[in-house]
Amino acid sequence: MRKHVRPRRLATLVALTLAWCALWRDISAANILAGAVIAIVVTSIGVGTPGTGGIRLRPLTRLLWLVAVDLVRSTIVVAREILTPADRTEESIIAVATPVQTRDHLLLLVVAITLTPGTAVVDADPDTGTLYVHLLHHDGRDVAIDHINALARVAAEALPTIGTGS
Amino acid sequence: MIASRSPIVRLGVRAASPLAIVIAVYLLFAGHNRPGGGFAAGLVLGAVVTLRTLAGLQRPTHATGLITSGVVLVAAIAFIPLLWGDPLLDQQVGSIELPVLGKVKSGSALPFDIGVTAIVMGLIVALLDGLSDPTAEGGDPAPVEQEERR
Amino acid sequence: MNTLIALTIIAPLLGAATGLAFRTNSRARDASTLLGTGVAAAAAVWILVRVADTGSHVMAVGGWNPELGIVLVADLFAALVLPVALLIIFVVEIFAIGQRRTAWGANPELAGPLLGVLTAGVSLAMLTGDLFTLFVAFELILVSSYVLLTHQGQRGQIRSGMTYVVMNLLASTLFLLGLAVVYAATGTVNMALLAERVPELPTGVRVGIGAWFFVVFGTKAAIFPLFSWLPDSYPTAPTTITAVFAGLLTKIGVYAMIRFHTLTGMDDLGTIMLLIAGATMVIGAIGALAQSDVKRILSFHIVSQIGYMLMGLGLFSAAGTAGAILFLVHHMPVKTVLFLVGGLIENHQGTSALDRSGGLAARRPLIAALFAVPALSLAGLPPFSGFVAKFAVISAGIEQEATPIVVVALFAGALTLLSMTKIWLGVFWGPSPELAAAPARAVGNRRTMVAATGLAVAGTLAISLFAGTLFELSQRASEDLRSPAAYISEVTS
Amino acid sequence: MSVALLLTVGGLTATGMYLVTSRSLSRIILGFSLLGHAAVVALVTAGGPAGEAPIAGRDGALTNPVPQALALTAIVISFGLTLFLLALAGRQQQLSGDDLVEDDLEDQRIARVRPDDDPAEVET
Amino acid sequence: MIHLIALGCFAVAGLCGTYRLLIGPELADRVIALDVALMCLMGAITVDAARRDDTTYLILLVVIAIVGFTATAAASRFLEHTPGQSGDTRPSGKRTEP
Amino acid sequence: MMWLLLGAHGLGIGLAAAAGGRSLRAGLAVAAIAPAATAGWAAAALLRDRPPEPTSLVWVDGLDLSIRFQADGLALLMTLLVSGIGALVFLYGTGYFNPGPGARFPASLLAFSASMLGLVWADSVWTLFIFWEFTSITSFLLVGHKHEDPTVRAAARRALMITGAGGLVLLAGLLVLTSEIGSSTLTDLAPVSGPTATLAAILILVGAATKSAQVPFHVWLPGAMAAPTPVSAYLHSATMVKAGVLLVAVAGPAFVDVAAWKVLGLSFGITSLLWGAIGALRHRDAKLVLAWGTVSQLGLMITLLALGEPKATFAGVSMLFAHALFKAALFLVVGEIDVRTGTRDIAALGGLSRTMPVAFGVAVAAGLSMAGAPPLLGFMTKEAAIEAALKLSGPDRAIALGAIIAGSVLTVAYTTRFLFGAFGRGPATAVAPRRLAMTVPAVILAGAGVLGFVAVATVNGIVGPAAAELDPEAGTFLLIQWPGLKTAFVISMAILASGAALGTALSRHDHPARPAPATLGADAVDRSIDGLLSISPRITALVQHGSLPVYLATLATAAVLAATPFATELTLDHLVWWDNPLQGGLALGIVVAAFAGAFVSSRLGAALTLGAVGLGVSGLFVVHGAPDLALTQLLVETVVVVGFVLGLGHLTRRFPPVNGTWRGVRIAVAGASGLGAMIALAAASAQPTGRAPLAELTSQSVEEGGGDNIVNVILTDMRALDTLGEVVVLATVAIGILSLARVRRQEAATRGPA
Amino acid sequence: MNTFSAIVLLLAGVVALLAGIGVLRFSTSYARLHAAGKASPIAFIIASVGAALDLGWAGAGLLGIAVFAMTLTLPVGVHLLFRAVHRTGDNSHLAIDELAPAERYGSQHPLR
Ligand code: NA
Ligand code: NA
Repeated sequence: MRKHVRPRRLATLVALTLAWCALWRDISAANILAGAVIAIVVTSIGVGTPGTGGIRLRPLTRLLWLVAVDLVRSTIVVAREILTPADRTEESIIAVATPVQTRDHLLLLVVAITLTPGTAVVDADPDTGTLYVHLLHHDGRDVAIDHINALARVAAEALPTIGTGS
Repeated sequence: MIASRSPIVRLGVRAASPLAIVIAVYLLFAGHNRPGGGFAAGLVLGAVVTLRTLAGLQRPTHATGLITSGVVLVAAIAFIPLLWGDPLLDQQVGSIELPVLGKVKSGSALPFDIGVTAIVMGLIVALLDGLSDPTAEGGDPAPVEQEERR
Repeated sequence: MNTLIALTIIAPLLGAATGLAFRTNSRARDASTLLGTGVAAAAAVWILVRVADTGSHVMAVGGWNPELGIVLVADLFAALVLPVALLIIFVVEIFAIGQRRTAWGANPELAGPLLGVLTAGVSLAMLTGDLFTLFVAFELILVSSYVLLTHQGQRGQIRSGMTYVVMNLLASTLFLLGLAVVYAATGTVNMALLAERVPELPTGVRVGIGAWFFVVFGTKAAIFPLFSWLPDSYPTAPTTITAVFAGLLTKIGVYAMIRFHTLTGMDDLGTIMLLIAGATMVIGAIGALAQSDVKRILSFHIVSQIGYMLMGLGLFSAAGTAGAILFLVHHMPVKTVLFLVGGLIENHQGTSALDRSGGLAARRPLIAALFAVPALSLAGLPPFSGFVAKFAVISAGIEQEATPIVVVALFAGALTLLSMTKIWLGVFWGPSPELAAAPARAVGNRRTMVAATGLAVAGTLAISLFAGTLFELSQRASEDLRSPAAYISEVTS
Repeated sequence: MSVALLLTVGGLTATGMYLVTSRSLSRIILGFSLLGHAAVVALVTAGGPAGEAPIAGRDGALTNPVPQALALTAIVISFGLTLFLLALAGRQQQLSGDDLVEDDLEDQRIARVRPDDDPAEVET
Repeated sequence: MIHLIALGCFAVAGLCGTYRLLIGPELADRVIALDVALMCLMGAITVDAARRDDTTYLILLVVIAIVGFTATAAASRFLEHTPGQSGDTRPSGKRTEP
Repeated sequence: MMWLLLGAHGLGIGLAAAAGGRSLRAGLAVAAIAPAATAGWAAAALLRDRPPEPTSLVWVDGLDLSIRFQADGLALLMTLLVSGIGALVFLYGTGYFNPGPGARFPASLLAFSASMLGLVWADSVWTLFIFWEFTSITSFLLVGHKHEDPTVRAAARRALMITGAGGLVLLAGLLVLTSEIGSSTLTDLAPVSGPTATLAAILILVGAATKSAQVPFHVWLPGAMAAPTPVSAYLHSATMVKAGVLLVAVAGPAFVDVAAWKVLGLSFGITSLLWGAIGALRHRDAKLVLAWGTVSQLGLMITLLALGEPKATFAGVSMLFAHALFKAALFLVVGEIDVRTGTRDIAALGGLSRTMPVAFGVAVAAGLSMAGAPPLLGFMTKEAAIEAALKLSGPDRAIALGAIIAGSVLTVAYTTRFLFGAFGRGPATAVAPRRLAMTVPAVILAGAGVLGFVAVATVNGIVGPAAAELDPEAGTFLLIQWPGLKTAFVISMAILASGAALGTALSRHDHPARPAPATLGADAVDRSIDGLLSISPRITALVQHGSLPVYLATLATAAVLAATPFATELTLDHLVWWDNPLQGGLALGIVVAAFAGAFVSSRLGAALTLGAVGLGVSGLFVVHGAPDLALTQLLVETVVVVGFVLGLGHLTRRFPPVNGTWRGVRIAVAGASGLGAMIALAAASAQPTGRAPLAELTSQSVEEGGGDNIVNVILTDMRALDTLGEVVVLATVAIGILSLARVRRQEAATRGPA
Repeated sequence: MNTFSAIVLLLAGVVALLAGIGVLRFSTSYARLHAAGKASPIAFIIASVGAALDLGWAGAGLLGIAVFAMTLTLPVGVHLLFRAVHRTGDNSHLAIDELAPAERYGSQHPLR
C-alpha cells in the first residue's frame, strides 16, 4: 500500500512548514528546520488526514478559481436577496449523487458547495457519495446539480487517488 | 443511511487538526516574545480535543496523567533553583550558538509554560469526560470511531 | 531559609501530584501525600524556630525586586500561625486514613491530593507579601475545598456545596474588584508598598478600601451577617473534611484581615469591627443553641469564635491584636479536634444528632475525655488555651475601656458554655438510645482515628501549656504588624 | 480613566449581580461569568489608559502590563471555577432534574418556615 | 477615516448579529448570530490592523479561524441529538419544583 | 510541698480511676490517701505555727497569668477543712456506695478536692479564678453522677450555668479590679475607690454569690442535692460553697472604701440568711432542709464578712470553720438514713433514735452545734456573731442584730424540726444494718464539734491567725466557752427557746401525704434556659434562613455599603469619555448584550449572549492594547460556551419565572453594586499614590526575563508564583470534574443497563 | 496602495453589513444560515486581502493562514447548523425534502 511516493503528504509537510514560518513572520533556516520537524511530528501522530495519494496543482488552482468566482457571485446574490424587499426564496433539500471516491474529495466538495451561492450541504452519505443540499431557490435546481458535479470532477482531479489516475 | 455523526465534521476536524496543533506550538514558543503563551496553547489544544470529541475522532483521554505531569513539571521548575541557592522560581536563561540556526535563546520559562499547557489541556479533557453523560439512553453507543486509513 | 519557605508550598504540591499518580495504590498514595504535608509542616515549625530567633525573612520569588515580582515574607505572624495550620492538616490526614472507607465515599484516593493542594494554598496565603498572590492562594484553598466538599456527589453535599462555592465565589469576585480598586489607587499589589501608599490616600478612598476588604475577608471568615453559608455547608461534608475546614478556612480570612488591616492602618474601622464582632459572637452562639446536631452546633461556634478574633483586631491596640493572634492559634486546633471527636461520635453511634444519641460517656469514656478538653477550651475555661485566648482578648478590651464589647463577649461565653453543655448532656449523658447499637457502616480503623484525635488533643494541651510562650510570640507579632515600618523596610530593601 | 470602561465595569457588575442572586444555577454561573468580565475589565482599567501592546521594542506609549498579567490570571481562575460550577450544575441536574438551588433543609426545620414563606422563592 | 467607516460597518453588523442572538427564535439562529458577531470581530481586527499598520493582533485571527467554530459545532451537535426538543420557543413540558 | 501535694492528688486521680474501674469502693479508698496526707500537713503547719513558703509558677507572663500559692492562716484552715473532710468523705463513700465498679466518681471527687486546694492556696486572683472554674466543672460532673435521670441532668445544667455565668462575671470583676490596682497578688490588694472600684465590687460580689448560693442565685444548690450524699456533704456544704465566702473575705480589704460592697454584701447575706432558713422549714426532704440551711448559714457568713468590722470578720471566719464540721456531719447522717431506710422524707421517717442510736447521737451533737447550743463549737461562734453585732453602731447594729436573731431563731426551728421529724415520735422506720464506714466519719465530725468546745484554745489557734490574715485586729479576738450572763448570752438562750418552740410546732404539721412544696426559682432558671434554647431558633432563623440568593444579596449589599466611603472622594476631573471611540462602541455593545443576557428567558440563548459579551470584552482588550488578554479571553469564551451548551443543554429550555418583589430587590441590589464598583474605581484612580514602574518593567523584562512580551514575562517569571497557583487551581478543578464524572458513571453502572 | 486597501476594507465592511442585515431580515433559519454562512466569511476574506495589501508579507502570511483555516472550518460549522436545523426545526416550508427519509438519529449525548 505504502510503497508509492506520497506527494500529498509532502504537500502537507510543506504547507505546515510554511504556516510555521508565516506564523513567525520570518522565513529563516532555523524556522524552516523547526517547522519541518514540527510538521513531521504532527503529521505522524495520526491527528490529520492520512496524506496518501497525489496532488495536482493545475486542477487545484482551477478549483480555487471556481470557488473564488463563486464567492463573488455568492456575494452579489446574497446582497440582492438581502436588499430586495420581496422574499423570492423557495427552499428545498435535494439529494445529489456525486462521483466522489474519497473522503478528502468530499470535504473539498462541501467547502466549495457551501461557498457557492444559494447552496449548502445539509448532510452527506459518504458510502454512496450522496450529498443532501439545501437550495435557497428551488427553481435553480438543475443548474446547482450541474455545478456540483463540475466541482466534484475538479476536486477529483486535484486530489487523485494513487492507482486510479484522474 | 445517514449516520448520527456527520462525516463532514470528522473530515473537517481531521483536516484542521494539524494546523491547529502547529498554531498551538507556535503560541507556546512565541509567547515569551509575542502574544501567546502556555495558556493560549493549552486552550487551542483543548479546543482541538473538544472538536475531535464532538467528531468522534481519537483524542487524549488521560486527563489525570496530563494534570499530574503538568503539576510536577511546574512544581519542579519552581523548586529546582533552590538546589543551588537561588530563590523559588528563579528563571534560568541560557543561549547557545548553533551552526545553521544561529543564536538560540531559551529559559526555564519555556518548560514552565509547557507544564501550564499540559494542565490546561488536561482540564479540558477532564471537562469533556465530565460532561459526557453516561446515563443518556438510546442511539448507538458510538465508541470513538477509528481513523480510516487508506 | 528560602528552601524552608519554598518547601511549605512545593512539598505538598508534589505530594499531591505523586499521590494522584499513585491513586490505585493506597499505601503509596497515603505515604506520598502524608510526606508532602509532613515535610511542609516540619519546614513550618523550623521556620517558626528560626524567625522567633532571628526575625523575619523575606524571599523575593524569582529574584525580582518587590516592585516587579512577588515576595514571600516569613514574619513572626506568619511563622506562628503556619505551623499550627499545617500540623492540623497533617493530623487530620492521619485521621482520614483511619476513616477512609467511610469518609471518602466514592473517590477515596482524591482526598489526600486535595488536602495537599489545600496545604500549599494555606502556606502561600500565610507567607505571601502580595495581595494578588493572596487572592490566588485563596482560590487554591477554596477550589480544593470546593472539590473536597462535593467530590462524592451526594445530594446533600451538592446542595450545600453549592451554597459554599457560590458564596465564596462571589467573595472572590469582590476580592478581584477590590484588587482593581487598590491597583488604581496605589499602582501596586505588594503589601509592603501598600503599607506605604494606602495611608497616603484620601480618607474616603482609604476607608473604602479597608471596608471593601473587610467585607471580602469577612465573608471568608464568616462574620455577621455574611456567615450564613458556613453552617449550611460544613456539616454535610465528611467529618475529616469539615475538621480541616473548621480549623482552617475561616481563620485564613481572619488571618488576611489581621494582616491587611493592621498593615494598612485601618484603625478607623475599629468601631464597626467591634460592632460586627459583638453581633458575630452572639448570633453565632445563639445559632449554636438552636441546633440539635453536634456538627451544626460546632459549625455555629466557628462563627461565634470568629467574633472574638475580630474583637481583638477591632480594638486596634497591640494587646488586642496579640489577643486575636493567640485566639487564632488556639482556635484552629481546638475546632479541628472538636470536629474529629464529632467524627468519632458519628462513627460510634451512626449519627451526630443529639436526639438520637446518649450515654456515650459510660460506653466510650475516652471519647468523652477527648471531647471534654477542647469543649472546655472552646467555652473558655481554664486551664485550657481557650481561656488564655479569651482572657487576652477581653483584658485588651478592658484596657481599651471597650466595655460594651467586653460585656457581649462574656455573655457569648456563657452561651457557648450552655451549648457545650447541650452536647454533653445530649451525647455523653442520658440513656443510651436503641438506635445507637453498632451502626453497620461504622468501619475504618478506629484505633488510628482515636490516636489521631488523641494526638490533636495533646496538641491543644501543648498549646495550653505553652500559652505563655505563644502569647509572647503573639505580642511580638502584633507589635511587628502594628508598626509596619520594619516590614516595609525588610521587604523593600 | 475612561468612562466607557467604567460603564462597562458597572454594567457587567450590575447584570452579573442580578443573575447571581437568582435561584437558577445556570443563571448564577452566567452571572459569575459576567462578574468575572467586570473584574477583569476593572483590573485593566485600573492600569491606565489604552496604548500600544506591552511588547518591548515597540514605538509609542505601552499600556501597563502588570494589570494585564493579573487580569490574565483572573480570567484563567474564573474560567476554571466556571467549569467547576458547570460540572456541579450537571450533577445537580442529574440528581434533581433541574438546576435550582435548594434551600437548606435543616435551617428550615429549625426556623419552622414553610418554603413558601421564603422571600427568595422564585417559583410561582 | 475610511477605516473608521469600515469599522463602523463591522460594528453595526455585529450589533445586528447580537440582536438576532437575543431574539432567536431557534437556537440555531442564535448560534449563527454569534458566528456573525465573531466574524465581525475578526473583520474589525483586520481593519484595525491595517489602520494601525500593526501585525501584533493578527494571531488572534488565526486562532479564531482555526478553533472558533468549536462552540458552533458543540451547539449544533447538541441540538441535533435532542430531536423534538429544539423548541427554544415552545414552552417546556416539565416544570420542576426546587 | 504544695506542688508535691497537688501532684499526689494528680497521681491519686489516676490511681483512683484505675482502682475504681474494678471497684468504686476501692477507688474511693485509694482517693482518700492524698487528702488525708494533705490534712495532716495542714494540721502540722497550723500546730507548729509555721506557714509554708509561698511558691509560684509562671504560665502566661504577658497576661500576668500564673499559679501563685501561699498557704497563710486562712488557707491552712480551709486546707484542713477541704482535705480533712475530704478524707472522711472518701472513707464514708466506701460505705455509702454499693459494691461495683465506677472509675469516674472517685477520680472526679478527688479532682474536685485538688481544685479546691488550689483555690484556697491561691495568692493571685488569677490562680483563684482558675481553680474556681475547676470547681464548677468538677461539681457539674459530680452533680450529674446519676445522669440517666433527666432531673439530675437538669440540676447539673442549672448548677453549671449559674456558677459558670457567675464565673464570667467574676472574671470581669477581677479584670476591672486588677487593672485598677495594677497587681493581681491577693496579699497586695490595696484599698480602691471610685466608680471603677464600685463596678469591680459589684461584679466580684455577684460572682461570689453565685458560688456561695446566695439569694437569688441559690437555686442551683437544692437541685445539686441530686448528687450522691457524699458529694453534697463535701462540695455543697463544707467546701465549694465556701469559695464565695472566702472570696468575699479576701477581697473585702480592697473594698473597705466602697459603699456598694457593704450594701450589696449585706443584701445578699441577710436575704439568704432569712430566705434560706425559711426554705429549710418548708421542705421535708432532709437533704433539702440541710441544703437550704446551708444557704442560710452562708448568708450569715457573708453578712458578717461584708460588715468589714474586725469582730464580725472574726465571727465569720469562726462560723466558716464550725459550719463545715456540723453541716458535713449532718449530711453524712442523712446519707446514712437514706441508705438504711430508703427515704429522706422527715415526715415519713420516725423513731430513728431507737434504731439508729449512733446516727442519732451524731445528729444531735451536730444539730445542736448548728443551732448554737452549748456546749458545742457552734454555740461559741454564734455567740461571737451576736457579740459582733452588738458591738456595731448606727443602723448597721439594728440591721445585723435583727437579721442574726431572726435567722438564728429559724435555724433552731429547722434543726428542731429535722431532729424531731427523723428521730423522734412515731413508729420506728425499718432500717438496714449499720455500715461502719459511714458511721465513723460522721462521729469524727460531730465529735470535732464537741471537741472544739472543749479544746477551745486549739480552735482559737486555728481561727485567730486565719482571721488575722484578713484584718490584723480580727486576729485578736477569741472564742469563749462561757461568756457569762451578758446580753449576747441572753439573746442566745432566747433564740434557742423560741426556735425550739417554733420547730416543734411546725414539726407537728409535717405529714407524708402533703405534697412536696413548690420549688421556687429553680424552675424559673430552667425555664429561662429552656426559653433561651427555644427562642434561639427564632433568632437564628432571621439570619440563617437557608436561602442562597438571600445570602448573596446580603453580601452584595454589604459590598455596596463598603463602597460608600468612596463616594465622598469622587471627582470627575480625571475622567474622559473614552480612550478612543472604538472603546465607546464596544462598551455600549457589551453593556447592551449583558443586559439582554440578564433578561433573556432562554437558557442557551443566555449562554450564547455570554459568548457575545466575551467577544466584546475581547475586542475591548484589542482596543486597549492587550493582545494576550484578547487571545485568552476568546479561547476561554469558546470553551465556556461549549461547557454551557453540553453541560446544561438537557435542562428545561427556559428559566423558571421570577417572583416580583424579590426581583425588585435584586434589581436594586444589582444596580447599587454596579454603581458602587464604578464609583470605587473612579474615586480610587483620582489621586493615585503610586504607579507601576513601566520603564523598569520593560528593560528588566528583556534583560532579566529574556522576553519581549512583558505580560508573558510577568506571568512566567516575575509573577510565576501566581501562575503556579492558578494552574494548580485548574488541575484541582479538573480533579473535581473527574470525580463527579466518576460518581455519575458508578451510579450508571450500579443502576445496570437500562 | 493605502487608499486602495482602505476601499477594499470598506467593501469588506459593506459585505459584513449585508450579512448582518441578512441575518436580521431573512424569515427562515435556513435563509439566515445562508446569509451568515456566506457573506460574513466573504467579508473577512475581502478584509484580509485589503489588510494584506497594507501589511506586507508578514501580515499576508498570517492573514493567509487565517483565511485558509476559516474556509476549511466555517463550511463545516455551517453544515452542522444546517443539519441541526433540519433535524430539529420546522421543515414544512421546504418545497422538497429528500433528506428526511434517509435520516436516522437517536437522542444520544452529543459527546458520545
Ligand atoms: Na440525647
Ligand atoms: Na417524721
